[in-house]
Amino acid sequence: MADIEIIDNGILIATLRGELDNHEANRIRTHISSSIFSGQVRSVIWNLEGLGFMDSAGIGLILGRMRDLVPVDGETLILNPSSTMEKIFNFSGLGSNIRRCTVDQAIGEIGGVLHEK
Amino acid sequence: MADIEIIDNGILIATLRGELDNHEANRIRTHISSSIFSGQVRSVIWNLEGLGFMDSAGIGLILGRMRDLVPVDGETLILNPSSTMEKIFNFSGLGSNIRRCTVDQAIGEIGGVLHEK
Amino acid sequence: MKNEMTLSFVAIEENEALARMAMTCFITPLDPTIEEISEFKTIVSEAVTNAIIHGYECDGKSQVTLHAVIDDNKVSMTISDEGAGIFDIEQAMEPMFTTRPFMERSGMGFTIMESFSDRLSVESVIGRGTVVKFEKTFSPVTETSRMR
Amino acid sequence: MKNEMTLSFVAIEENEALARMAMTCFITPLDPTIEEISEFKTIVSEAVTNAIIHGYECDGKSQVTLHAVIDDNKVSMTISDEGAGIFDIEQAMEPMFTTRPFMERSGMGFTIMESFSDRLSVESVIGRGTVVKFEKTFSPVTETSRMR
Ligand SMILES: Nc1ncnc2c1ncn2[C@@H]1O[C@H](COP(=O)(O)OP(=O)(O)O)[C@@H](O)[C@H]1O
Ligand SMILES: Nc1ncnc2c1ncn2[C@@H]1O[C@H](COP(=O)(O)OP(=O)(O)O)[C@@H](O)[C@H]1O
Repeated sequence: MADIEIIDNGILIATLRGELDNHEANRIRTHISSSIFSGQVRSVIWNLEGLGFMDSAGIGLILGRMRDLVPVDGETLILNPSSTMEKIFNFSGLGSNIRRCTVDQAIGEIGGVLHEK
Repeated sequence: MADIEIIDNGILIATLRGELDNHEANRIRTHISSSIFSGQVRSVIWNLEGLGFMDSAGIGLILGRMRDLVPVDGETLILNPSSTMEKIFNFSGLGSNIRRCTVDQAIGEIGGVLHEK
Repeated sequence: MKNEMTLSFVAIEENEALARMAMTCFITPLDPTIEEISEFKTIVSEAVTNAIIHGYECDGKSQVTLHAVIDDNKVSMTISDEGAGIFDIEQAMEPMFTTRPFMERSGMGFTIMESFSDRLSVESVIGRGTVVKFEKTFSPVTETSRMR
Repeated sequence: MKNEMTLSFVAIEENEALARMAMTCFITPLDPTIEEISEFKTIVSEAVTNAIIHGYECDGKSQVTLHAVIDDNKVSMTISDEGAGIFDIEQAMEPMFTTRPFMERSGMGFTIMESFSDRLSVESVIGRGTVVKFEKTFSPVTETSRMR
Protein backbone atom coordinates (compact mmCIF):
# COMPACT_ATOMS: atom_id res chain seq x y z
CA MET A 1 0.00 0.00 0.00
CA ALA A 2 1.30 3.41 -0.95
CA ASP A 3 -0.04 6.86 -0.11
CA ILE A 4 1.26 9.41 -2.59
CA GLU A 5 1.27 13.11 -1.82
CA ILE A 6 2.90 15.89 -3.82
CA ILE A 7 3.60 19.05 -1.85
CA ASP A 8 4.19 22.64 -3.00
CA ASN A 9 7.89 22.65 -3.67
CA GLY A 10 7.78 19.61 -6.00
CA ILE A 11 8.45 17.00 -3.33
CA LEU A 12 6.63 13.68 -3.63
CA ILE A 13 6.08 11.83 -0.38
CA ALA A 14 5.43 8.09 -0.74
CA THR A 15 4.24 6.57 2.51
CA LEU A 16 4.47 2.78 2.28
CA ARG A 17 2.68 0.29 4.49
CA GLY A 18 2.23 -3.48 4.61
CA GLU A 19 4.69 -5.66 2.73
CA LEU A 20 6.71 -4.44 -0.23
CA ASP A 21 7.60 -7.47 -2.34
CA ASN A 22 7.77 -8.09 -6.09
CA HIS A 23 3.98 -8.41 -6.33
CA GLU A 24 3.33 -5.19 -4.45
CA ALA A 25 6.09 -3.29 -6.29
CA ASN A 26 4.46 -4.25 -9.58
CA ARG A 27 1.11 -3.01 -8.29
CA ILE A 28 2.29 0.44 -7.21
CA ARG A 29 5.13 1.16 -9.67
CA THR A 30 3.10 2.85 -12.42
CA HIS A 31 1.14 4.91 -9.93
CA ILE A 32 4.27 6.39 -8.36
CA SER A 33 6.10 6.75 -11.66
CA SER A 34 3.23 8.59 -13.34
CA SER A 35 2.88 10.89 -10.32
CA ILE A 36 6.53 11.81 -10.76
CA PHE A 37 6.09 12.61 -14.44
CA SER A 38 2.75 14.40 -14.14
CA GLY A 39 3.49 16.44 -11.06
CA GLN A 40 6.68 18.33 -11.83
CA VAL A 41 8.28 16.36 -9.03
CA ARG A 42 11.89 17.24 -8.21
CA SER A 43 12.47 15.00 -5.22
CA VAL A 44 11.04 11.90 -3.58
CA ILE A 45 10.80 11.07 0.10
CA TRP A 46 10.09 7.40 0.85
CA ASN A 47 8.57 7.18 4.29
CA LEU A 48 9.11 3.58 5.42
CA GLU A 49 8.20 4.10 9.07
CA GLY A 50 5.05 1.98 8.73
CA LEU A 51 6.37 -0.58 6.24
CA GLY A 52 6.34 -4.10 7.72
CA PHE A 53 8.50 -5.91 5.21
CA MET A 54 10.65 -5.20 2.18
CA ASP A 55 12.84 -7.37 -0.02
CA SER A 56 15.02 -6.52 -3.02
CA ALA A 57 11.92 -5.55 -5.00
CA GLY A 58 11.96 -2.38 -2.88
CA ILE A 59 15.48 -1.65 -4.12
CA GLY A 60 14.30 -2.09 -7.70
CA LEU A 61 11.36 0.24 -7.09
CA ILE A 62 13.42 3.00 -5.47
CA LEU A 63 16.32 2.77 -7.96
CA GLY A 64 13.76 2.88 -10.78
CA ARG A 65 12.25 6.10 -9.43
CA MET A 66 15.73 7.59 -8.95
CA ARG A 67 16.18 6.97 -12.66
CA ASP A 68 12.88 8.81 -13.32
CA LEU A 69 14.35 11.76 -11.41
CA VAL A 70 17.65 11.90 -13.33
CA PRO A 71 16.36 14.42 -15.93
CA VAL A 72 15.48 16.92 -13.16
CA ASP A 73 18.54 16.05 -11.08
CA GLY A 74 16.18 15.20 -8.22
CA GLU A 75 16.95 13.94 -4.76
CA THR A 76 15.80 10.79 -2.96
CA LEU A 77 15.54 10.32 0.78
CA ILE A 78 14.57 7.09 2.56
CA LEU A 79 13.05 7.65 6.01
CA ASN A 80 13.13 5.29 8.97
CA PRO A 81 13.52 1.82 7.44
CA SER A 82 13.66 -1.15 9.84
CA SER A 83 17.15 -2.40 10.65
CA THR A 84 16.78 -5.34 8.25
CA MET A 85 15.73 -2.96 5.48
CA GLU A 86 18.66 -0.71 6.34
CA LYS A 87 21.03 -3.65 5.76
CA ILE A 88 19.42 -4.25 2.37
CA PHE A 89 19.83 -0.57 1.43
CA ASN A 90 23.46 -0.67 2.54
CA PHE A 91 24.20 -3.75 0.38
CA SER A 92 22.68 -1.85 -2.54
CA GLY A 93 24.59 1.40 -2.11
CA LEU A 94 21.57 3.36 -0.93
CA GLY A 95 22.80 3.73 2.67
CA SER A 96 23.61 7.42 2.19
CA ASN A 97 20.01 8.16 1.26
CA ILE A 98 18.68 6.95 4.62
CA ARG A 99 17.56 9.45 7.24
CA ARG A 100 16.27 8.87 10.75
CA CYS A 101 13.99 11.86 11.07
CA THR A 102 10.44 13.11 10.61
CA VAL A 103 8.89 13.83 7.22
CA ASP A 104 9.00 17.55 8.05
CA GLN A 105 12.70 17.44 8.80
CA ALA A 106 13.30 15.58 5.52
CA ILE A 107 11.26 18.20 3.64
CA GLY A 108 13.38 20.84 5.33
CA GLU A 109 16.57 19.18 4.19
CA ILE A 110 15.46 18.89 0.56
CA GLY A 111 13.74 22.29 0.53
CA GLY A 112 16.93 23.89 1.80
CA VAL A 113 19.08 22.31 -0.86
CA LEU A 114 16.66 23.25 -3.62
CA HIS A 115 16.56 26.80 -2.35
CA GLU A 116 20.33 27.24 -2.47
CA LYS A 117 20.51 26.09 -6.10
CA MET B 1 -3.13 -17.16 26.50
CA ALA B 2 -5.28 -17.08 29.60
CA ASP B 3 -5.32 -14.56 32.44
CA ILE B 4 -6.88 -16.13 35.53
CA GLU B 5 -8.24 -14.02 38.36
CA ILE B 6 -10.25 -15.20 41.34
CA ILE B 7 -12.32 -12.50 43.00
CA ASP B 8 -13.81 -12.31 46.48
CA ASN B 9 -17.10 -14.11 46.07
CA GLY B 10 -15.52 -17.24 44.58
CA ILE B 11 -15.82 -16.18 40.96
CA LEU B 12 -12.99 -17.15 38.60
CA ILE B 13 -12.57 -14.88 35.61
CA ALA B 14 -10.68 -16.43 32.71
CA THR B 15 -9.73 -13.83 30.10
CA LEU B 16 -8.66 -15.58 26.92
CA ARG B 17 -6.64 -14.07 24.10
CA GLY B 18 -5.02 -15.29 20.91
CA GLU B 19 -6.18 -18.57 19.40
CA LEU B 20 -7.84 -21.31 21.42
CA ASP B 21 -7.23 -24.60 19.61
CA ASN B 22 -6.41 -28.11 20.80
CA HIS B 23 -2.76 -27.20 21.41
CA GLU B 24 -3.60 -24.10 23.44
CA ALA B 25 -6.40 -25.86 25.38
CA ASN B 26 -3.90 -28.52 26.43
CA ARG B 27 -1.49 -25.83 27.58
CA ILE B 28 -3.93 -23.93 29.79
CA ARG B 29 -6.28 -26.71 30.98
CA THR B 30 -4.38 -27.73 34.13
CA HIS B 31 -3.77 -24.14 35.12
CA ILE B 32 -7.47 -23.24 35.02
CA SER B 33 -8.57 -26.54 36.50
CA SER B 34 -6.19 -26.34 39.45
CA SER B 35 -7.24 -22.72 40.08
CA ILE B 36 -10.82 -23.94 40.35
CA PHE B 37 -9.92 -26.66 42.83
CA SER B 38 -7.48 -24.58 44.90
CA GLY B 39 -9.48 -21.39 45.06
CA GLN B 40 -12.87 -22.41 46.42
CA VAL B 41 -14.29 -21.29 43.11
CA ARG B 42 -18.07 -21.45 42.74
CA SER B 43 -18.49 -19.91 39.30
CA VAL B 44 -16.48 -19.25 36.17
CA ILE B 45 -16.76 -16.32 33.78
CA TRP B 46 -15.07 -16.87 30.41
CA ASN B 47 -14.29 -13.50 28.92
CA LEU B 48 -13.84 -14.11 25.18
CA GLU B 49 -13.93 -10.46 24.12
CA GLY B 50 -10.25 -10.56 23.10
CA LEU B 51 -10.13 -14.12 21.76
CA GLY B 52 -9.24 -14.21 18.08
CA PHE B 53 -10.12 -17.79 17.24
CA MET B 54 -11.72 -20.83 18.84
CA ASP B 55 -12.57 -24.29 17.56
CA SER B 56 -14.25 -27.25 19.27
CA ALA B 57 -11.30 -27.56 21.66
CA GLY B 58 -12.81 -24.51 23.38
CA ILE B 59 -16.04 -26.46 23.87
CA GLY B 60 -14.08 -29.31 25.42
CA LEU B 61 -12.25 -26.91 27.73
CA ILE B 62 -15.39 -25.12 28.92
CA LEU B 63 -17.48 -28.32 29.30
CA GLY B 64 -14.57 -29.84 31.24
CA ARG B 65 -14.50 -26.94 33.69
CA MET B 66 -18.31 -27.08 34.03
CA ARG B 67 -17.75 -30.66 35.14
CA ASP B 68 -15.17 -29.42 37.69
CA LEU B 69 -17.89 -27.12 39.03
CA VAL B 70 -20.60 -29.79 39.38
CA PRO B 71 -19.70 -30.63 43.02
CA VAL B 72 -20.27 -27.00 44.04
CA ASP B 73 -23.23 -26.56 41.70
CA GLY B 74 -21.35 -23.65 40.12
CA GLU B 75 -22.37 -21.40 37.26
CA THR B 76 -20.64 -20.71 33.95
CA LEU B 77 -21.03 -17.59 31.83
CA ILE B 78 -19.45 -16.99 28.45
CA LEU B 79 -18.94 -13.32 27.60
CA ASN B 80 -18.85 -11.72 24.17
CA PRO B 81 -17.76 -14.51 21.83
CA SER B 82 -17.40 -13.64 18.13
CA SER B 83 -20.37 -14.59 15.97
CA THR B 84 -18.57 -17.69 14.64
CA MET B 85 -17.83 -18.80 18.20
CA GLU B 86 -21.44 -18.15 19.14
CA LYS B 87 -22.53 -20.57 16.41
CA ILE B 88 -20.15 -23.19 17.80
CA PHE B 89 -21.55 -22.69 21.32
CA ASN B 90 -25.08 -22.98 19.98
CA PHE B 91 -24.31 -26.29 18.19
CA SER B 92 -22.94 -27.56 21.51
CA GLY B 93 -25.86 -26.55 23.72
CA LEU B 94 -23.95 -23.77 25.46
CA GLY B 95 -25.94 -20.95 23.84
CA SER B 96 -27.81 -20.19 27.05
CA ASN B 97 -24.51 -19.49 28.87
CA ILE B 98 -23.61 -16.64 26.52
CA ARG B 99 -23.94 -13.05 27.67
CA ARG B 100 -23.28 -9.82 25.78
CA CYS B 101 -22.22 -7.64 28.67
CA THR B 102 -19.26 -6.38 30.68
CA VAL B 103 -17.38 -8.50 33.20
CA ASP B 104 -18.85 -6.37 36.00
CA GLN B 105 -22.39 -7.00 34.80
CA ALA B 106 -21.66 -10.73 34.63
CA ILE B 107 -20.25 -10.66 38.17
CA GLY B 108 -23.41 -8.87 39.23
CA GLU B 109 -25.57 -11.55 37.67
CA ILE B 110 -23.71 -14.43 39.34
CA GLY B 111 -23.24 -12.59 42.63
CA GLY B 112 -26.97 -11.94 42.74
CA VAL B 113 -27.90 -15.53 42.12
CA LEU B 114 -25.40 -16.79 44.71
CA HIS B 115 -26.81 -14.31 47.20
CA GLU B 116 -30.35 -15.56 46.80
CA LYS B 117 -29.36 -19.17 47.50
CA MET C 1 -8.87 -16.16 -9.74
CA LYS C 2 -7.17 -19.55 -9.86
CA ASN C 3 -4.62 -20.84 -7.38
CA GLU C 4 -3.46 -24.16 -5.97
CA MET C 5 -1.31 -25.21 -3.05
CA THR C 6 -0.27 -28.25 -1.05
CA LEU C 7 0.99 -28.15 2.52
CA SER C 8 2.21 -31.10 4.51
CA PHE C 9 3.76 -31.33 7.96
CA VAL C 10 4.54 -33.84 10.67
CA ALA C 11 1.94 -34.66 13.31
CA ILE C 12 2.66 -32.27 16.17
CA GLU C 13 0.13 -29.95 17.77
CA GLU C 14 2.16 -26.81 16.98
CA ASN C 15 1.25 -27.33 13.33
CA GLU C 16 -2.46 -26.72 13.93
CA ALA C 17 -1.68 -22.98 13.99
CA LEU C 18 0.58 -23.30 10.94
CA ALA C 19 -2.21 -24.92 8.94
CA ARG C 20 -4.73 -22.23 9.89
CA MET C 21 -2.34 -19.40 9.11
CA ALA C 22 -1.22 -20.77 5.76
CA MET C 23 -4.78 -21.48 4.64
CA THR C 24 -6.03 -18.08 5.80
CA CYS C 25 -3.28 -16.41 3.85
CA PHE C 26 -4.10 -18.54 0.80
CA ILE C 27 -7.73 -17.38 0.68
CA THR C 28 -7.01 -13.71 1.51
CA PRO C 29 -6.90 -12.66 -2.18
CA LEU C 30 -10.59 -13.71 -2.38
CA ASP C 31 -11.34 -10.80 -0.06
CA PRO C 32 -13.52 -12.87 2.28
CA THR C 33 -15.56 -11.40 5.13
CA ILE C 34 -14.29 -11.84 8.70
CA GLU C 35 -17.08 -14.35 9.31
CA GLU C 36 -16.16 -16.38 6.23
CA ILE C 37 -12.50 -16.42 7.20
CA SER C 38 -13.20 -17.61 10.70
CA GLU C 39 -15.60 -20.33 9.57
CA PHE C 40 -13.03 -21.51 7.04
CA LYS C 41 -10.24 -21.47 9.64
CA THR C 42 -12.43 -23.46 12.01
CA ILE C 43 -13.06 -26.21 9.44
CA VAL C 44 -9.33 -26.45 8.71
CA SER C 45 -8.49 -26.47 12.40
CA GLU C 46 -10.95 -29.29 13.20
CA ALA C 47 -9.81 -31.52 10.35
CA VAL C 48 -6.10 -30.94 10.96
CA THR C 49 -6.41 -31.49 14.71
CA ASN C 50 -8.26 -34.75 14.07
CA ALA C 51 -5.54 -35.97 11.72
CA ILE C 52 -2.82 -35.10 14.26
CA ILE C 53 -4.44 -36.49 17.38
CA HIS C 54 -6.82 -39.22 16.18
CA GLY C 55 -5.03 -40.21 12.98
CA TYR C 56 -1.47 -40.20 14.30
CA GLU C 57 -1.62 -39.74 18.08
CA CYS C 58 0.83 -36.82 17.70
CA ASP C 59 3.65 -39.14 16.63
CA GLY C 60 5.78 -36.24 15.36
CA LYS C 61 6.81 -38.01 12.18
CA SER C 62 3.82 -39.01 10.03
CA GLN C 63 2.56 -36.50 7.49
CA VAL C 64 -0.72 -34.60 7.40
CA THR C 65 -1.40 -33.20 3.92
CA LEU C 66 -3.60 -30.27 2.92
CA HIS C 67 -4.44 -29.59 -0.68
CA ALA C 68 -6.43 -26.55 -1.75
CA VAL C 69 -7.67 -25.14 -5.02
CA ILE C 70 -9.19 -21.74 -5.64
CA ASP C 71 -11.47 -21.52 -8.64
CA ASP C 72 -13.11 -18.09 -8.89
CA ASN C 73 -14.59 -17.60 -5.44
CA LYS C 74 -14.82 -21.30 -4.50
CA VAL C 75 -12.22 -23.10 -2.41
CA SER C 76 -12.02 -26.91 -2.56
CA MET C 77 -9.85 -28.61 0.03
CA THR C 78 -8.76 -32.02 1.18
CA ILE C 79 -7.13 -32.79 4.52
CA SER C 80 -5.64 -36.25 4.58
CA ASP C 81 -3.68 -38.55 6.82
CA GLU C 82 -2.43 -42.11 6.47
CA GLY C 83 -3.14 -42.93 10.06
CA ALA C 84 -5.54 -44.98 12.18
CA GLY C 85 -8.68 -44.46 10.11
CA ILE C 86 -12.26 -44.25 11.38
CA PHE C 87 -14.17 -47.36 12.45
CA ASP C 88 -17.68 -46.11 11.73
CA ILE C 89 -17.88 -42.83 9.82
CA GLU C 90 -21.61 -42.32 10.36
CA GLN C 91 -21.22 -42.68 14.12
CA ALA C 92 -18.09 -40.47 14.11
CA MET C 93 -20.06 -37.70 12.46
CA GLU C 94 -22.81 -37.65 15.09
CA PRO C 95 -22.74 -34.58 17.36
CA MET C 96 -21.01 -35.29 20.70
CA PHE C 97 -19.53 -38.60 19.55
CA THR C 98 -15.86 -38.88 20.48
CA THR C 99 -13.49 -41.74 21.11
CA ARG C 100 -11.36 -39.49 23.33
CA PRO C 101 -13.51 -38.07 26.12
CA PHE C 102 -10.54 -38.20 28.50
CA MET C 103 -8.64 -35.78 26.28
CA GLU C 104 -11.68 -33.53 26.69
CA ARG C 105 -12.59 -33.76 23.05
CA SER C 106 -16.15 -32.56 22.62
CA GLY C 107 -17.13 -34.72 19.65
CA MET C 108 -18.34 -31.59 17.85
CA GLY C 109 -15.61 -31.47 15.17
CA PHE C 110 -17.54 -33.02 12.29
CA THR C 111 -20.75 -31.17 13.20
CA ILE C 112 -18.88 -27.87 12.98
CA MET C 113 -17.10 -28.83 9.75
CA GLU C 114 -20.42 -29.77 8.14
CA SER C 115 -22.16 -26.61 9.29
CA PHE C 116 -19.43 -24.24 8.15
CA SER C 117 -18.76 -25.81 4.74
CA ASP C 118 -21.02 -25.94 1.69
CA ARG C 119 -20.34 -29.62 1.15
CA LEU C 120 -18.27 -32.09 3.13
CA SER C 121 -17.35 -35.73 2.64
CA VAL C 122 -15.24 -38.16 4.61
CA GLU C 123 -13.50 -41.28 3.39
CA SER C 124 -11.63 -43.53 5.75
CA VAL C 125 -10.17 -47.02 5.93
CA ILE C 126 -9.06 -48.54 9.22
CA GLY C 127 -5.28 -48.70 9.32
CA ARG C 128 -4.99 -46.79 6.04
CA GLY C 129 -6.08 -43.28 6.87
CA THR C 130 -8.69 -40.61 6.43
CA VAL C 131 -9.51 -37.99 3.80
CA VAL C 132 -11.82 -35.07 4.55
CA LYS C 133 -12.95 -33.06 1.52
CA PHE C 134 -14.89 -29.86 1.65
CA GLU C 135 -15.91 -26.88 -0.44
CA LYS C 136 -16.69 -23.35 0.61
CA THR C 137 -17.78 -20.56 -1.67
CA PHE C 138 -17.01 -17.03 -0.62
CA SER C 139 -19.88 -14.69 -1.15
CA PRO C 140 -19.84 -11.91 -3.72
CA VAL C 141 -18.79 -8.56 -2.29
CA THR C 142 -21.29 -6.58 -0.24
CA GLU C 143 -19.87 -3.27 0.87
CA THR C 144 -20.72 -3.57 4.56
CA SER C 145 -19.33 -7.06 5.02
CA ARG C 146 -15.84 -6.27 3.75
CA MET C 147 -12.79 -6.82 5.93
CA ARG C 148 -10.83 -4.16 4.10
CA MET D 1 12.33 -28.87 18.98
CA LYS D 2 11.88 -30.88 15.78
CA ASN D 3 9.46 -30.11 13.00
CA GLU D 4 9.19 -30.57 9.26
CA MET D 5 6.97 -29.18 6.53
CA THR D 6 6.59 -28.98 2.77
CA LEU D 7 4.67 -26.30 0.93
CA SER D 8 4.11 -26.13 -2.79
CA PHE D 9 2.06 -23.78 -4.91
CA VAL D 10 1.62 -22.67 -8.49
CA ALA D 11 3.75 -19.87 -9.90
CA ILE D 12 1.71 -16.71 -9.35
CA GLU D 13 2.94 -13.58 -7.58
CA GLU D 14 0.20 -13.71 -4.94
CA ASN D 15 1.96 -16.75 -3.48
CA GLU D 16 5.06 -14.77 -2.48
CA ALA D 17 3.10 -13.52 0.54
CA LEU D 18 1.73 -17.02 1.23
CA ALA D 19 5.25 -18.45 1.35
CA ARG D 20 6.48 -15.75 3.74
CA MET D 21 3.50 -16.12 6.04
CA ALA D 22 3.61 -19.90 6.20
CA MET D 23 7.36 -19.96 6.85
CA THR D 24 7.14 -17.22 9.48
CA CYS D 25 4.46 -19.17 11.28
CA PHE D 26 6.54 -22.35 11.04
CA ILE D 27 9.53 -20.78 12.84
CA THR D 28 7.47 -18.89 15.44
CA PRO D 29 7.79 -21.69 18.06
CA LEU D 30 11.57 -21.04 18.00
CA ASP D 31 10.82 -17.67 19.57
CA PRO D 32 13.02 -15.73 17.14
CA THR D 33 13.84 -12.03 17.47
CA ILE D 34 12.08 -9.56 15.16
CA GLU D 35 15.37 -9.10 13.32
CA GLU D 36 15.82 -12.85 12.82
CA ILE D 37 12.26 -13.23 11.56
CA SER D 38 12.59 -10.44 9.06
CA GLU D 39 15.93 -11.69 7.75
CA PHE D 40 14.48 -15.18 7.39
CA LYS D 41 11.36 -13.85 5.63
CA THR D 42 13.56 -11.87 3.26
CA ILE D 43 15.57 -14.95 2.23
CA VAL D 44 12.35 -16.90 1.60
CA SER D 45 10.84 -14.00 -0.32
CA GLU D 46 13.87 -13.60 -2.60
CA ALA D 47 14.14 -17.30 -3.42
CA VAL D 48 10.40 -17.78 -3.97
CA THR D 49 10.12 -14.65 -6.13
CA ASN D 50 13.03 -15.86 -8.27
CA ALA D 51 11.39 -19.26 -8.77
CA ILE D 52 8.09 -17.64 -9.76
CA ILE D 53 9.41 -14.96 -12.11
CA HIS D 54 12.75 -16.27 -13.39
CA GLY D 55 12.07 -20.00 -13.11
CA TYR D 56 8.52 -20.04 -14.44
CA GLU D 57 7.74 -16.55 -15.79
CA CYS D 58 4.60 -16.55 -13.60
CA ASP D 59 2.99 -19.30 -15.66
CA GLY D 60 0.31 -19.97 -13.04
CA LYS D 61 0.61 -23.74 -13.27
CA SER D 62 4.14 -24.99 -12.50
CA GLN D 63 4.98 -25.79 -8.89
CA VAL D 64 7.39 -24.03 -6.54
CA THR D 65 8.25 -26.26 -3.57
CA LEU D 66 9.51 -25.25 -0.15
CA HIS D 67 10.79 -27.82 2.30
CA ALA D 68 11.86 -26.90 5.82
CA VAL D 69 13.19 -28.75 8.81
CA ILE D 70 13.60 -27.45 12.34
CA ASP D 71 16.25 -29.19 14.42
CA ASP D 72 16.67 -27.50 17.79
CA ASN D 73 17.18 -23.88 16.90
CA LYS D 74 18.41 -24.44 13.34
CA VAL D 75 16.17 -24.20 10.28
CA SER D 76 17.27 -25.89 7.05
CA MET D 77 15.33 -25.04 3.92
CA THR D 78 15.19 -25.73 0.22
CA ILE D 79 13.27 -23.70 -2.32
CA SER D 80 13.03 -25.49 -5.65
CA ASP D 81 11.53 -25.10 -9.06
CA GLU D 82 11.64 -27.20 -12.22
CA GLY D 83 11.81 -24.18 -14.45
CA ALA D 84 14.27 -22.37 -16.71
CA GLY D 85 17.43 -22.91 -14.68
CA ILE D 86 20.40 -20.56 -14.35
CA PHE D 87 22.94 -20.23 -17.13
CA ASP D 88 25.94 -19.22 -14.98
CA ILE D 89 25.42 -19.52 -11.23
CA GLU D 90 28.57 -17.62 -10.28
CA GLN D 91 27.58 -14.66 -12.42
CA ALA D 92 23.96 -14.82 -11.17
CA MET D 93 25.20 -14.52 -7.60
CA GLU D 94 27.16 -11.33 -8.22
CA PRO D 95 25.65 -8.21 -6.69
CA MET D 96 23.60 -6.18 -9.21
CA PHE D 97 23.56 -8.95 -11.81
CA THR D 98 20.09 -9.47 -13.24
CA THR D 99 18.74 -10.82 -16.49
CA ARG D 100 15.59 -8.73 -16.03
CA PRO D 101 16.53 -5.07 -15.67
CA PHE D 102 13.35 -4.04 -17.49
CA MET D 103 11.25 -5.65 -14.78
CA GLU D 104 13.22 -3.41 -12.40
CA ARG D 105 14.88 -6.35 -10.71
CA SER D 106 17.85 -5.08 -8.76
CA GLY D 107 20.06 -8.16 -9.01
CA MET D 108 20.51 -8.08 -5.23
CA GLY D 109 18.49 -11.22 -4.43
CA PHE D 110 21.36 -13.68 -4.03
CA THR D 111 23.53 -11.12 -2.20
CA ILE D 112 20.76 -10.63 0.35
CA MET D 113 20.09 -14.37 0.67
CA GLU D 114 23.78 -15.03 1.29
CA SER D 115 24.12 -12.23 3.83
CA PHE D 116 21.04 -13.19 5.84
CA SER D 117 21.65 -16.96 5.95
CA ASP D 118 24.38 -18.89 7.72
CA ARG D 119 25.07 -21.01 4.68
CA LEU D 120 23.58 -20.95 1.19
CA SER D 121 24.03 -23.08 -1.89
CA VAL D 122 22.49 -23.04 -5.33
CA GLU D 123 22.17 -25.87 -7.80
CA SER D 124 20.71 -25.34 -11.22
CA VAL D 125 20.50 -27.00 -14.60
CA ILE D 126 19.31 -25.13 -17.67
CA GLY D 127 15.84 -26.36 -18.65
CA ARG D 128 15.61 -28.54 -15.53
CA GLY D 129 15.29 -26.09 -12.68
CA THR D 130 16.91 -24.57 -9.62
CA VAL D 131 17.33 -25.55 -5.98
CA VAL D 132 18.34 -23.01 -3.35
CA LYS D 133 19.33 -24.47 0.03
CA PHE D 134 20.04 -22.46 3.12
CA GLU D 135 20.43 -22.77 6.87
CA LYS D 136 19.76 -20.22 9.55
CA THR D 137 20.30 -20.73 13.26
CA PHE D 138 18.20 -18.70 15.64
CA SER D 139 20.15 -17.27 18.52
CA PRO D 140 19.65 -18.42 22.10
CA VAL D 141 17.29 -16.24 24.10
CA THR D 142 18.44 -12.86 25.35
CA GLU D 143 15.74 -11.12 27.34
CA THR D 144 15.87 -7.76 25.59
CA SER D 145 15.71 -9.15 22.08
CA ARG D 146 12.54 -11.18 22.57
CA MET D 147 9.49 -10.62 20.43
CA ARG D 148 7.17 -11.74 23.22
N1 LIG E 1 -8.42 -38.19 10.98
C1 LIG E 1 -8.99 -39.09 11.82
N2 LIG E 1 -8.39 -40.28 12.06
C2 LIG E 1 -8.95 -41.18 12.89
N3 LIG E 1 -10.11 -40.98 13.57
C3 LIG E 1 -10.74 -39.80 13.38
C4 LIG E 1 -10.23 -38.80 12.51
N4 LIG E 1 -11.08 -37.76 12.53
C5 LIG E 1 -12.09 -38.09 13.36
N5 LIG E 1 -11.89 -39.31 13.88
C6 LIG E 1 -12.80 -40.04 14.80
O1 LIG E 1 -14.07 -39.42 14.77
C7 LIG E 1 -14.46 -38.99 16.09
C8 LIG E 1 -15.31 -37.75 16.03
O2 LIG E 1 -14.56 -36.67 15.50
P1 LIG E 1 -14.98 -35.17 15.84
O3 LIG E 1 -16.43 -34.99 15.52
O4 LIG E 1 -14.04 -34.25 15.17
O5 LIG E 1 -14.85 -35.06 17.43
P2 LIG E 1 -13.57 -35.06 18.39
O6 LIG E 1 -12.32 -34.73 17.59
O7 LIG E 1 -13.89 -34.00 19.37
O8 LIG E 1 -13.48 -36.43 18.99
C9 LIG E 1 -13.15 -38.84 16.84
O9 LIG E 1 -13.33 -38.97 18.23
C10 LIG E 1 -12.32 -39.97 16.24
O10 LIG E 1 -12.62 -41.20 16.84
N1 LIG F 1 14.95 -19.84 -9.75
C1 LIG F 1 15.59 -19.27 -10.78
N2 LIG F 1 15.39 -19.73 -12.03
C2 LIG F 1 16.02 -19.16 -13.09
N3 LIG F 1 16.89 -18.13 -12.99
C3 LIG F 1 17.12 -17.63 -11.75
C4 LIG F 1 16.50 -18.16 -10.60
N4 LIG F 1 16.95 -17.46 -9.54
C5 LIG F 1 17.81 -16.55 -10.01
N5 LIG F 1 17.92 -16.63 -11.33
C6 LIG F 1 18.82 -15.81 -12.22
O1 LIG F 1 19.78 -15.18 -11.39
C7 LIG F 1 19.74 -13.76 -11.58
C8 LIG F 1 20.12 -13.05 -10.29
O2 LIG F 1 19.16 -13.32 -9.28
P1 LIG F 1 18.99 -12.31 -8.06
O3 LIG F 1 20.34 -12.06 -7.46
O4 LIG F 1 17.97 -12.85 -7.15
O5 LIG F 1 18.51 -10.96 -8.73
P2 LIG F 1 17.14 -10.56 -9.45
O6 LIG F 1 16.06 -11.51 -9.04
O7 LIG F 1 16.89 -9.17 -8.93
O8 LIG F 1 17.39 -10.59 -10.92
C9 LIG F 1 18.34 -13.49 -12.06
O9 LIG F 1 18.24 -12.27 -12.78
C10 LIG F 1 18.05 -14.71 -12.93
O10 LIG F 1 18.63 -14.57 -14.20
